[in-house]
Amino acid sequence: MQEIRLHGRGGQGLVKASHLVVKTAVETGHYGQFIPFFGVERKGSPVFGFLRLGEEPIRRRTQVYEPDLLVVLDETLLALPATCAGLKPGGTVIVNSTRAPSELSLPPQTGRAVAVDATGIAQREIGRSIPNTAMLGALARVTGLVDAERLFANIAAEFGENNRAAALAAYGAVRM
Amino acid sequence: MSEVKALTGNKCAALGAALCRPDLSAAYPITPQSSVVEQLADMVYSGELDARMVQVESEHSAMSVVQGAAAAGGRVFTATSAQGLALMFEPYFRMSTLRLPMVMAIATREMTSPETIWSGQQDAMSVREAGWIQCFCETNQEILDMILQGYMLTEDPRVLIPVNVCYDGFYSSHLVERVEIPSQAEADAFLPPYSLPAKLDPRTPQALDPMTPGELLMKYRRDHLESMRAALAVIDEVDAKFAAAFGRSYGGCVESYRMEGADLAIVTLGSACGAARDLVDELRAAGVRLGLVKLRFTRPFPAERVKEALAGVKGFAVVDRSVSFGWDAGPMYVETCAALGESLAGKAHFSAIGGLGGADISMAHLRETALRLAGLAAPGRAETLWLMD
Amino acid sequence: MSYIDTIKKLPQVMTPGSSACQGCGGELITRRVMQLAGNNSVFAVPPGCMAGAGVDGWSYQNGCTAPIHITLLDNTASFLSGVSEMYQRKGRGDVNIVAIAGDGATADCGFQSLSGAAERGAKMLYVCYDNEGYMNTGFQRSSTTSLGSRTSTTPAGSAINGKEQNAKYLPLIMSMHNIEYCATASPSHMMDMVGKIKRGLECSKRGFAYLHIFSPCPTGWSFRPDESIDVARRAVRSNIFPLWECERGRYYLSFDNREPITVREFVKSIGKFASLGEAELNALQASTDSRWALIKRLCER
Amino acid sequence: MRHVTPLGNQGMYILDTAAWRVVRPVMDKNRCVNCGICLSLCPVGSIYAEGKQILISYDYCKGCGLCAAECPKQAITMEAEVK
Repeated sequence: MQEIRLHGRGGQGLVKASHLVVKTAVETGHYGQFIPFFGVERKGSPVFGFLRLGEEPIRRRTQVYEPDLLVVLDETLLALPATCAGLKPGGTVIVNSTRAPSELSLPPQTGRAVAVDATGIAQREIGRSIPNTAMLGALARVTGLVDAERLFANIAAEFGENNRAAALAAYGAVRM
Repeated sequence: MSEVKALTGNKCAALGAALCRPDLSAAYPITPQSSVVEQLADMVYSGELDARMVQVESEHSAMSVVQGAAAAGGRVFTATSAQGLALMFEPYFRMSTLRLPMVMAIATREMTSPETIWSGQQDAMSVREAGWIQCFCETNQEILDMILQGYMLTEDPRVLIPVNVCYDGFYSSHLVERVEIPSQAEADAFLPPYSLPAKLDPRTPQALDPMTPGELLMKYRRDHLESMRAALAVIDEVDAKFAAAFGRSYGGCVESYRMEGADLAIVTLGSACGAARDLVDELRAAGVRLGLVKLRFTRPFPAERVKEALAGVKGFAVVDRSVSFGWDAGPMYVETCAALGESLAGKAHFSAIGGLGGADISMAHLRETALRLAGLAAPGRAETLWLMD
Repeated sequence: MSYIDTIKKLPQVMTPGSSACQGCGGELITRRVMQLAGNNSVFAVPPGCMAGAGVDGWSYQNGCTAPIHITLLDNTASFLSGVSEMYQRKGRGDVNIVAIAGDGATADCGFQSLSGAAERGAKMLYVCYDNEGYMNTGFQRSSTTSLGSRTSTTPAGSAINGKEQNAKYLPLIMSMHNIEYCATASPSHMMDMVGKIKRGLECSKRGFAYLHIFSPCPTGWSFRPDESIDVARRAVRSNIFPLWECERGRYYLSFDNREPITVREFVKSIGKFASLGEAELNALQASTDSRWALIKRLCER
Repeated sequence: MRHVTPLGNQGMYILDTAAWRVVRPVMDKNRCVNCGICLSLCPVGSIYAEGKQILISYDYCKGCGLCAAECPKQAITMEAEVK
């Protein structure tokens, strides 16, 4: 089981995107679980959610304290101590940023850092700066735990073809 | 054919209710239950669900509207949380004492004050003397399944007591996971159409609830208590029928997980059972003989089943997501001790309280509980453990 | 057929032996509403004088010949919403869905559920018999108790003399819910009252119908039981209780009171007003006059 | 099925309200014009019609006197109940 924590801001589509990941996992015979941040979500406020993916039924329904993977939809959130708290040694961080991973202030235990300009991709492909679907493309590339094609099809069905294009672009932009 | 989807607990409650072909639903939105109402509205407004939906101005009226419809011979549904449940208490108590069958989902939430909108089971626990059957669900699949089972249970002539299907606010209501949704044909084959006679019908003119003197009232109360007791067996029967139809059994009133040869047990209910299972596996692998007793029904309280499940252990801890004021403990701890009676004497035990107001009951909390239990030297009650930080 | 022939012809639905007080306005109203609605009805009578009188039954016995339920004090309209919805669903919209409730169950703690059902246009006839207080439990004040009334919770004291506030004028509030039908009635004007009950039942097939009926209470208000109808007549003639109706937003005056009597003439012989002084009488007269002026303007074409 | 729900389905609840009466209405049929106003105003429903005739039943009459007070012809008088 892989434990993922997503950090974003209200209005970035974090919850909807996470639902699509679980949907994709379930549709392809895997298991997934997402618990949204239990807050009063307002546009711009920091939000987060807990995503689990695995090959076996996922039983625990708890918050994620020691994520294998962090998905950060807004790089300014890296400044908040809660964002990277508990990252497993050697864990992966995916950040929506125009900068190189080496320029980001990531915790020392970070194993792999991936930066993707999800906002830029979203602006190009969708015409709006909502980075969620582009970040899903990056997530699919990095985890390998979700069937990327199915995920992209689900993105297209839910958000439209231009969002699929955004996800694909981000998928391609991540250098493994 | 059933269909597999990723769904929230709230959506499962709404879909479960829809599969039971209710005549009417009435509900008032409240966090964290709101999406149940929205989902039902979607289905009714799209024509997918042929049911009346009454958009009331309060939970008090929600329960009153469904009460009227049930008295007029309808299958009805509603859902609420916390303050909503508190507001509807008056018609809520009356629903059970009128012996009108129905199913109500409760996305459990902590009671105010302090001001909160988050998870906790204090709402449902506070109304456990209101004459309803109450079951607590661990997974979203269980929520959907228990709504179907709930109608079969509540409409059974031996029971005729309304049923609460409770699940943790946010940790289940908003959690998305894999769920198998039975087809309408499968649901229809399992649950027959509503067939109980209407209490209020000009064709059979009668007074529903005349003024009743104490001696007669006591007969009705005794009957209610007897039906509660009878429900214990019906719950198991319905579970078996459900397993035959859908291949999923939940063990009736109580489920024991790895209790074979267990020295120690964690007793809990609701979503915390999932993490407890993981912990049992973890500690068993480390040589600690721990098991889990999952309380699925709190009303009727399955005293005998709990007693049997805990017969062989040296110690147990009950993890509650609510408190019992005046007992310095969680309510299910108090009731578990009461159920054990004399067999409590040789065991070490304590109450653990966690998950109030949206707080998590984490793996670490459960590990702390189990290790403390393992370390208790003497039988008897140990101090209440607060699962904080 | 004249209204008296109608009453002669229709069988009684309410028990002949109820424990309502001698000369009770509420019993007369309940009897008439039940009779006109008939046995193809579902009645709800919440706690109050009529429930106390036994209309909702005792032990294993019914207090009328039709199905009836003693609703909670505060959920009569919402309970009946559910009953009404079920009867429409069953294709039995011919069944009359009727509430008969006192002013406490209507204007006070029952008001939220009443307002909700009215706003939703729930198909029912809701009748309030307004005896201006909680008469079943010992004559306590309600929001419809009139200014200066002596009740057990607004006694005529040396510091405060009776109720200090004006009555809440519920019928107008109900008509503002844009309901199908709203009317006031008084047993002293029986032809008018019978006509309004019938109209209310008809309108309840299309939406929410509300009747607010003046219900004199010899016991709680302290007057002789044989004066009930006269008290009700004086209430209408003094404009304390104007008679009007409103159907789909159009107001009609039922009794154009061209020669009104004074409030002073209304309160005479009614014990609950015995300690009214000059100032209170003037205040009651003033509020009565302004309400009458408002009603008249609403009814102008 | 057991009688589990509180239901009044075994006959009618009827109180012997005739016992409350200390005065009884007596109708003078020479004055009565059978207009039926008393019938329409009796809270107990104790006044009935037989053909065109308006008559008083004493089975449940509580003796409130409203009929006598409202009779436009003063055809009803309240007389002491003799038991």
